[in-house]
Amino acid sequence: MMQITCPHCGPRAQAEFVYERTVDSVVTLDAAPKEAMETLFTRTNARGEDAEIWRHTFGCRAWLVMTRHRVTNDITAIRAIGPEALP
Amino acid sequence: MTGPMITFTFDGKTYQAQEGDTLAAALLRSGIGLVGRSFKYHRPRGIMTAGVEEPNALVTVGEGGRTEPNTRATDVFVYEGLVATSQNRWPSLSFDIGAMLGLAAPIFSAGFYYKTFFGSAKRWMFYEYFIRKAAGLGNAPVEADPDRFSHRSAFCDVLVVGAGPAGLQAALDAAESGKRVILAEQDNILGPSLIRDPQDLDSAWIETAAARIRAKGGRILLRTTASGYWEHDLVTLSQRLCEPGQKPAKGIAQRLWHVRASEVILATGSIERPLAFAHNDRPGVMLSQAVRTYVQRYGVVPGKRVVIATNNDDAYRTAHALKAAGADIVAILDARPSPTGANGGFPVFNQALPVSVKGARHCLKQVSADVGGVTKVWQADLLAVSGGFTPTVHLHMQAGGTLEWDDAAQAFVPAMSRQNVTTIGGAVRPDPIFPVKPISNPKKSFVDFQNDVTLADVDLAWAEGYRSVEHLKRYTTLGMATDQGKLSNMAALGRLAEKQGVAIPGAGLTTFRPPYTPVTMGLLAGAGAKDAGAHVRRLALYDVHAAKRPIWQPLGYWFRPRAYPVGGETLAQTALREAKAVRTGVGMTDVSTLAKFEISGPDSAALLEIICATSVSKLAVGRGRYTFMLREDGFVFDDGTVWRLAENRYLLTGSTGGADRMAAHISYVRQYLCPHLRVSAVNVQEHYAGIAVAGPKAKSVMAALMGEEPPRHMSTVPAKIGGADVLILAASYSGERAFEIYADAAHAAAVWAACEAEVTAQGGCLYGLEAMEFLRIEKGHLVVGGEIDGRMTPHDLALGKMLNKAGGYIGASGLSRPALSAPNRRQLIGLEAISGTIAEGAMLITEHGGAPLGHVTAAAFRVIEGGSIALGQLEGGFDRTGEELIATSPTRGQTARVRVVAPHFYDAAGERYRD
Amino acid sequence: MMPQGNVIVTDVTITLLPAAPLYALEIWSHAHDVAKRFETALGFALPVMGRSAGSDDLCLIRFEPTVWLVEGDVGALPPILGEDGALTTIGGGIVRVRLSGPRWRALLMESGVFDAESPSFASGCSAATIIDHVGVRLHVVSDDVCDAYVPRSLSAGLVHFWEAAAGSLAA
Amino acid sequence: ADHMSRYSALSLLRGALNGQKHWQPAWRDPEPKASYDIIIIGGGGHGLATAYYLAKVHGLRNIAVLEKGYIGGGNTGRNTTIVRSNYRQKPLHDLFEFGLKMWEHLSDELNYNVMFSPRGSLTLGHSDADMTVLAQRGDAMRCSGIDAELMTRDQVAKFEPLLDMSRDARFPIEGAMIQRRGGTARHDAVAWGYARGADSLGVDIIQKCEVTGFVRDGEGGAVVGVETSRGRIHAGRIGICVAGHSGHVAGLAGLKLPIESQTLQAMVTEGVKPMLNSVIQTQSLHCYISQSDKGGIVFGGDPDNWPSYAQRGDPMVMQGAIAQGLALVPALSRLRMVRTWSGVTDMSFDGSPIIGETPVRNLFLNGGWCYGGFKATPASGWTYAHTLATGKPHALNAPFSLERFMTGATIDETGSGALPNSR
Ligand SMILES: Cc1cc2nc3c(=O)[nH]c(=O)nc-3n(C[C@H](O)[C@H](O)[C@H](O)COP(=O)(O)OP(=O)(O)OC[C@H]3O[C@@H](n4cnc5c(N)ncnc54)[C@H](O)[C@@H]3O)c2cc1C
Ligand SMILES: NC(=O)c1ccc[n+]([C@@H]2O[C@H](COP(=O)([O-])OP(=O)(O)OC[C@H]3O[C@@H](n4cnc5c(N)ncnc54)[C@H](O)[C@@H]3O)[C@@H](O)[C@H]2O)c1
Ligand SMILES: Cc1cc2nc3c(=O)[nH]c(=O)nc-3n(C[C@H](O)[C@H](O)[C@H](O)COP(=O)(O)O)c2cc1C
Ligand SMILES: [Zn+2]
Repeated sequence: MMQITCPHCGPRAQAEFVYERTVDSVVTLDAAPKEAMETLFTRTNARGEDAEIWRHTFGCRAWLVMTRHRVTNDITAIRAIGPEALP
Repeated sequence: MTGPMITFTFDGKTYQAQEGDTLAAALLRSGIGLVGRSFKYHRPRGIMTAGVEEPNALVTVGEGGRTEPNTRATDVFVYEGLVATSQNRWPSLSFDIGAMLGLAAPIFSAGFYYKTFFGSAKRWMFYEYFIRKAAGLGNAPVEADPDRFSHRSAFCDVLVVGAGPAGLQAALDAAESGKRVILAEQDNILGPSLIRDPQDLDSAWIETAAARIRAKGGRILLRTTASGYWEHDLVTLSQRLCEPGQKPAKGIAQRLWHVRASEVILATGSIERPLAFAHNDRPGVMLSQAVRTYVQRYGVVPGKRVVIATNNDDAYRTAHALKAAGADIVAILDARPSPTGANGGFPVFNQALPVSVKGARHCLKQVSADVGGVTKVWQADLLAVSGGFTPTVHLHMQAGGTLEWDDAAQAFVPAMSRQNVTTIGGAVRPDPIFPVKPISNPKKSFVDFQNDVTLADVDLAWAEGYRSVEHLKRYTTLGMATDQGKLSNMAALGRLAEKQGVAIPGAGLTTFRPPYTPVTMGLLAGAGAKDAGAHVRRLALYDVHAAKRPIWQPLGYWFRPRAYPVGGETLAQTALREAKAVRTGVGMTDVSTLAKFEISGPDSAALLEIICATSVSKLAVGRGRYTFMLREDGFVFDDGTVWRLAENRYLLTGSTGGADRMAAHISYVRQYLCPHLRVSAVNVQEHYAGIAVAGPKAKSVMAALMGEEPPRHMSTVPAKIGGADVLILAASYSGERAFEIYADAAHAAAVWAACEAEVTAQGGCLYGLEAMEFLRIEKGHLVVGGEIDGRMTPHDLALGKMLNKAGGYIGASGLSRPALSAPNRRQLIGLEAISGTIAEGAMLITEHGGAPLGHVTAAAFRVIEGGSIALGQLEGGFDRTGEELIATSPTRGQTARVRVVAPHFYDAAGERYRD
Repeated sequence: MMPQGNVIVTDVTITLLPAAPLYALEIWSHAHDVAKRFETALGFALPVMGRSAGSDDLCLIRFEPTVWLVEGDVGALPPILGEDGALTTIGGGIVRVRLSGPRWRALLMESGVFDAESPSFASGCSAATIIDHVGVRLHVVSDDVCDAYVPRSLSAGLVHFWEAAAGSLAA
Repeated sequence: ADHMSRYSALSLLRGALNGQKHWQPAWRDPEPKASYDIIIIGGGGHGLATAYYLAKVHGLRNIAVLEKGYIGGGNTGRNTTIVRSNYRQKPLHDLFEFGLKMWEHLSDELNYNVMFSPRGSLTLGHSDADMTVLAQRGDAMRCSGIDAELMTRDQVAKFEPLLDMSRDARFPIEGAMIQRRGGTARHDAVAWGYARGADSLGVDIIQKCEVTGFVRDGEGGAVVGVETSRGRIHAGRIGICVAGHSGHVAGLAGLKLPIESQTLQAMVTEGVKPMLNSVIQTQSLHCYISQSDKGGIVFGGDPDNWPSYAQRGDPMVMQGAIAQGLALVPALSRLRMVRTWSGVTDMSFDGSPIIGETPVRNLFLNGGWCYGGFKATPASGWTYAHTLATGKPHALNAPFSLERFMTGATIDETGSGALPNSR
């Protein structure tokens, strides 16, 4: 169980978070059909660092993007996503 | 050390132990040498160690649901009434038929089972039956566990594992510098090694140190083993609150700590190694430090005539301790070439290695050694061995660390750490030793005692090509027993390296994995063992329903009333009665669990048109509409209704089972994909309790409740019922004129009561999910998990016409893939039985033995006329109306001849919704 | 039988608070302007993440970046929000459970993953977390009292768990 | 290469008499050649079986299996060994049933006892709804000639007496579906048996040989070889067969796959005398339990639901699976977990495998087995060998093409859609 530093809540146990998908697999609303399906159905699936989308589902419910190494679990960057919020 | 005496039993006989004894100490005190039988050859085994590394002395402790098989006698402290039983023997420990297997040992070499027992699978199962009976060790309990287990989290600045001198000092230093400290020690006392070797440090120091740690707010946990090192410095500690088999004082037998530490200090010391020689597994061969522990800590002297075999200085301390306790040291076999000055007046032989021992089942009699090429023999009842020290690096390695080779100690010590962990004390500075190579008969020289792996097995694996250390492990089962190779791995590695012609580090290591010592499954399960970790989700109106004793139906984690039987009715009878009431009069049911989202803000419609595949924006205030949602891959994943409550406020409903999935989906779309939208999407599933009132009389019930004309079909109004504010949605799932009443769940009981009174007054009744199924199937309404099974497109479900022409909804791209509009897809159809009763889930075939063209998604009976009907999915189904098929369920022996019809059996035109 | 004169120390007392109207206040645009309007109108600032603010009449607890949980009289809020946010009633879905007594922090560590024992989790602090598989929101009312906001459907299960755990905290 | 001595009871006796002196290495340890007709990347069960059938069925001899570590050290060596063919979707049950039939004779075929033990694959139902789903699955199987039976509560209670049959259990047991021909096998033996068989037919099994790149015939052209930690090796056709590392290895050829690698854990208890008769699975929960021949209770659950190549599991996920298992079999409570480990699984985006061509000429893919490919080992090897030898899919693996994701012809057993942790 990792410890993830939520940009809103600070360091929290991974049990509070849910993984969504990688940043490179976000199908934007304006994507053309073929591009959309390629995005949805293929993954770099890096054996190293990748940018992932997680949600602090059982905490502040906000979404975040974190760069994590899939072997060491080192989290090198983490940022908030979503509507602008007050501090 | 003298405490009060307590009694325990071993194999039915009563013995005395001194308070503070481990079971092993108590058995030795009582002169018991034979404690168990080995896994494969059933060889007699005694007590070899005084710690968690014990491979041999495994017994079953406790009775009934508290029975703990395979308990190390060295790792259970005797309590009054402890019941211990030996294992893996029949009929008795001293006369064990299974020991005959030992005679056939030459056949049962490593991996023998891969090379024989050929023939059919059934034939293997015949042999396997006997193999399985012979394998295993203790017997598992058959009762449920009467005790509870707790999971507790803790956070600290410094976690120190091991309360030896190194760990105690580190914990003290950290506590005194103002840090939050946790100190965990697997033993039941602090500084056990200091009790074993009192000359090292004043034992009063232990108490002072502990008191100072506690005074600074530090937490000291005894009988607590750090068993797993996980990601980001999370360490799990298993704490025993009572001994194996013992009844806990407060109902909790053990506690599992999840400790997140900023820094972890491992002061886990080292484990002494045995030596390899013939019959080195016999009772009476013990580790040197263990012998010393029994003498110094427990006041038990495990032998009177003792030979000591060593390759280092530490064993001389054992000689002194034994001598002081009155034992006779007949020889010290020191592998080193010449005296080291530790001699202490004992009969020391240099260049001396034990070659074999002899003894009876329960004791040792004779030790033979090679002394500089000459064989010498001693009569002795105890052989204490020390082959050096293996640092306890398990946790360091679990944390992703690396090791380096310490040549002087012939041991691996911690090198790099991947996490925030350091190892200190004996685990980084093991005593130097003199490396020795075994010279004994490899077939009788054990490396893995519990799994009966000998040097010869290592040699055989090598010869057969199982040469990587991992293949060696798996082919011979070395290191796979309950001790996980704590004693065996180094000996085997040495042998393997020799074969490979490399130094030990070149041979590689197997992976260290949690747990450090075995952990009780009930402890890992925690409170979840009772409810599978899944609390029941209880309806807001639970009490109201429970009072009526309905038949409950699980749905996800919810339980909902399935039917309300009266007077001994069966489920089927009840459901039919309830459904008829709805068709002919009025019924009411609880629909609280439906997914519900309140969406407000100027961009509400924009958000909804992304989530829903139907058009929403033209919905007038006060009106509602059926809708469905697609996954990104274009398949339908949920359906429901959408209502415009106010200019900028909507309510979206969906299925119960899909509620959590939908909540995540909406959040993703709103927060991630569309952060710019001016909208608030709030999950109000649990805020609103919902009551559906349905039937031809529903309107008059509602009129009575509201005191005004109820809204027309697919309209919504706020109202007051039973004194509470409610929202009324005129929607129907049953096919009758119907209303859903939503009320604040905290006040819903009053609303329910008012509704029930009126429904009853108008001759209606409650109905449950089973009746609801009948009604909706007959009407041809869909259900998520049935017709909507995650593999159907809107077209397959005949919903294509409702798709938002403007596009822009999620799933449009996926839906455009060719296979989603291929001919002959499975499509929604209705079925009516020509003969027989249609089974839900049955396969649809054209002839017996034919391949299924589809299946029955839901089956029911026509509510009023009777007759078996169903909904289904059928290849090219839209074009098959009128065809006759067979609905077959071979698993239930149920077959019906059916006709394909349109998927609505009741009021296809929707006349009944009109006022 | 307890000998005379002994004090029975209950580690934690678990009380269900009466149902109360609760609201989700969400701001979707011009958050800083709304915050200013809010402070001007009500005399205190919208609380930051992890904190609560207000009085017995109107208390806002912040668990989410854009959403505040509001307890009390919300009459003043709609004009402050204007077109920049909305209030949604959610109270029916939440059961408020009061944990009081010296060991409420220890109780929250049972099958929990959040550091409720941290001294910085003090009066006026809030946090959402998961306890025994249930999403729970916590609000520290005082040194001796913490309120938990629990999903209604799971409240019976969680309270049952807490009652059992409270009895053996010291084990 | 006939260095292989046959295994039999007699050969064991001979070993007992001659001090185990006559045994030969089960496989050679050859140096890689400069070039092979076919190279298989990955020495797991699937790769080794593929090589075996290429040699045995298609008569090819110039084949190498390249394994970065030790053979069988991937998911083959760390799985819960459940073998069954009880899938609902036809392409799946046809493929797995083909494999199951091969399991029934595999020990003889390989002259290596893989200990396939058809003790029954039991799937518990916890509600009438579960029982209907199970019946539907069983009916689909039966219509394809595959065995499946429903069991009543009483039958289940008799069959597995330690299950908690109480009515007030959190997940009461209402019945079960059983596939009696399902069971378990000895994981390592499968890799070793295929390796020994392939080696004896001349296949080079090259361990400690990691593929680090592809040699292309021009930019974006066909693959003509691989770069490895032991040098460049040329090949006519190349088959990727690396399970959890599919994404990584395909990435070396510039491909992105509909696969995400996740950790799946397993654990085993200390050995006890026989207590469980079958392989216990459940329709509503996420754990599966069986007892190994050594007596350990082998436990598995759902994957850790996020990408990982770490081969280390999450304790909370493991505890969750154990809680479920104990809710079903309370008598497991006082056993002790002796080891927990994990594998890197290749989670595909419809939950079904991929066996076939890739967009790169001469490069083939076998992957996406998620947590269920062990049971397919013989069938996977057979069909992949066919595909590699002929350049075309076998009828059984034709539906499992890589294009299916773009065309929409996905094979979605659970109907949960496009992401491994789909909503
Ligand atoms: C915990 C767990 C439980 C499971 N339980 C079951 C079950 O009960 N039943 C079931 O049917 N399935 C189960 N599975 C799935 C099953 O184990 C796999 O699907 C199957 O074993 C895969 O076999 P394979 O040969 O394709 O892969 P593997 O055995 O993983 O072999 C792939 C090999 O490729 C090697 N490799 C990787 N990269 C390279 C490279 N660049 N160069 C050279 N070699 C490389 C790896 O080292 C590895 O040895 C389980 C999996 C796990 C992890
Ligand atoms: N001859 C000797 O080896 C010897 C004897 C006594 C003391 N010493 C000196 O003392 C030092 C050794 O002291 P130390 O403190 O490093 O070792 P130690 O052996 O005194 O203490 C290690 C402690 O860690 C505990 N432990 C191990 N793994 C654990 C786990 N996973 N969870 C909980 N507890 C665990 C053990 O029960 C033990 O009490 C050395 O520096 C040595 O010079 C040496
Ligand atoms: C079916 C099965 C049963 C196992 N039984 C045991 C066992 O009894 N004892 C043991 O130590 N390991 C056992 N293991 C686990 C292995 O020791 C090892 O952890 C696993 O193969 C993964 O390899 P790794 O830990 O080296 O990464 C078993 C593994 C499997 C797949
Ligand atoms: Zn957060």
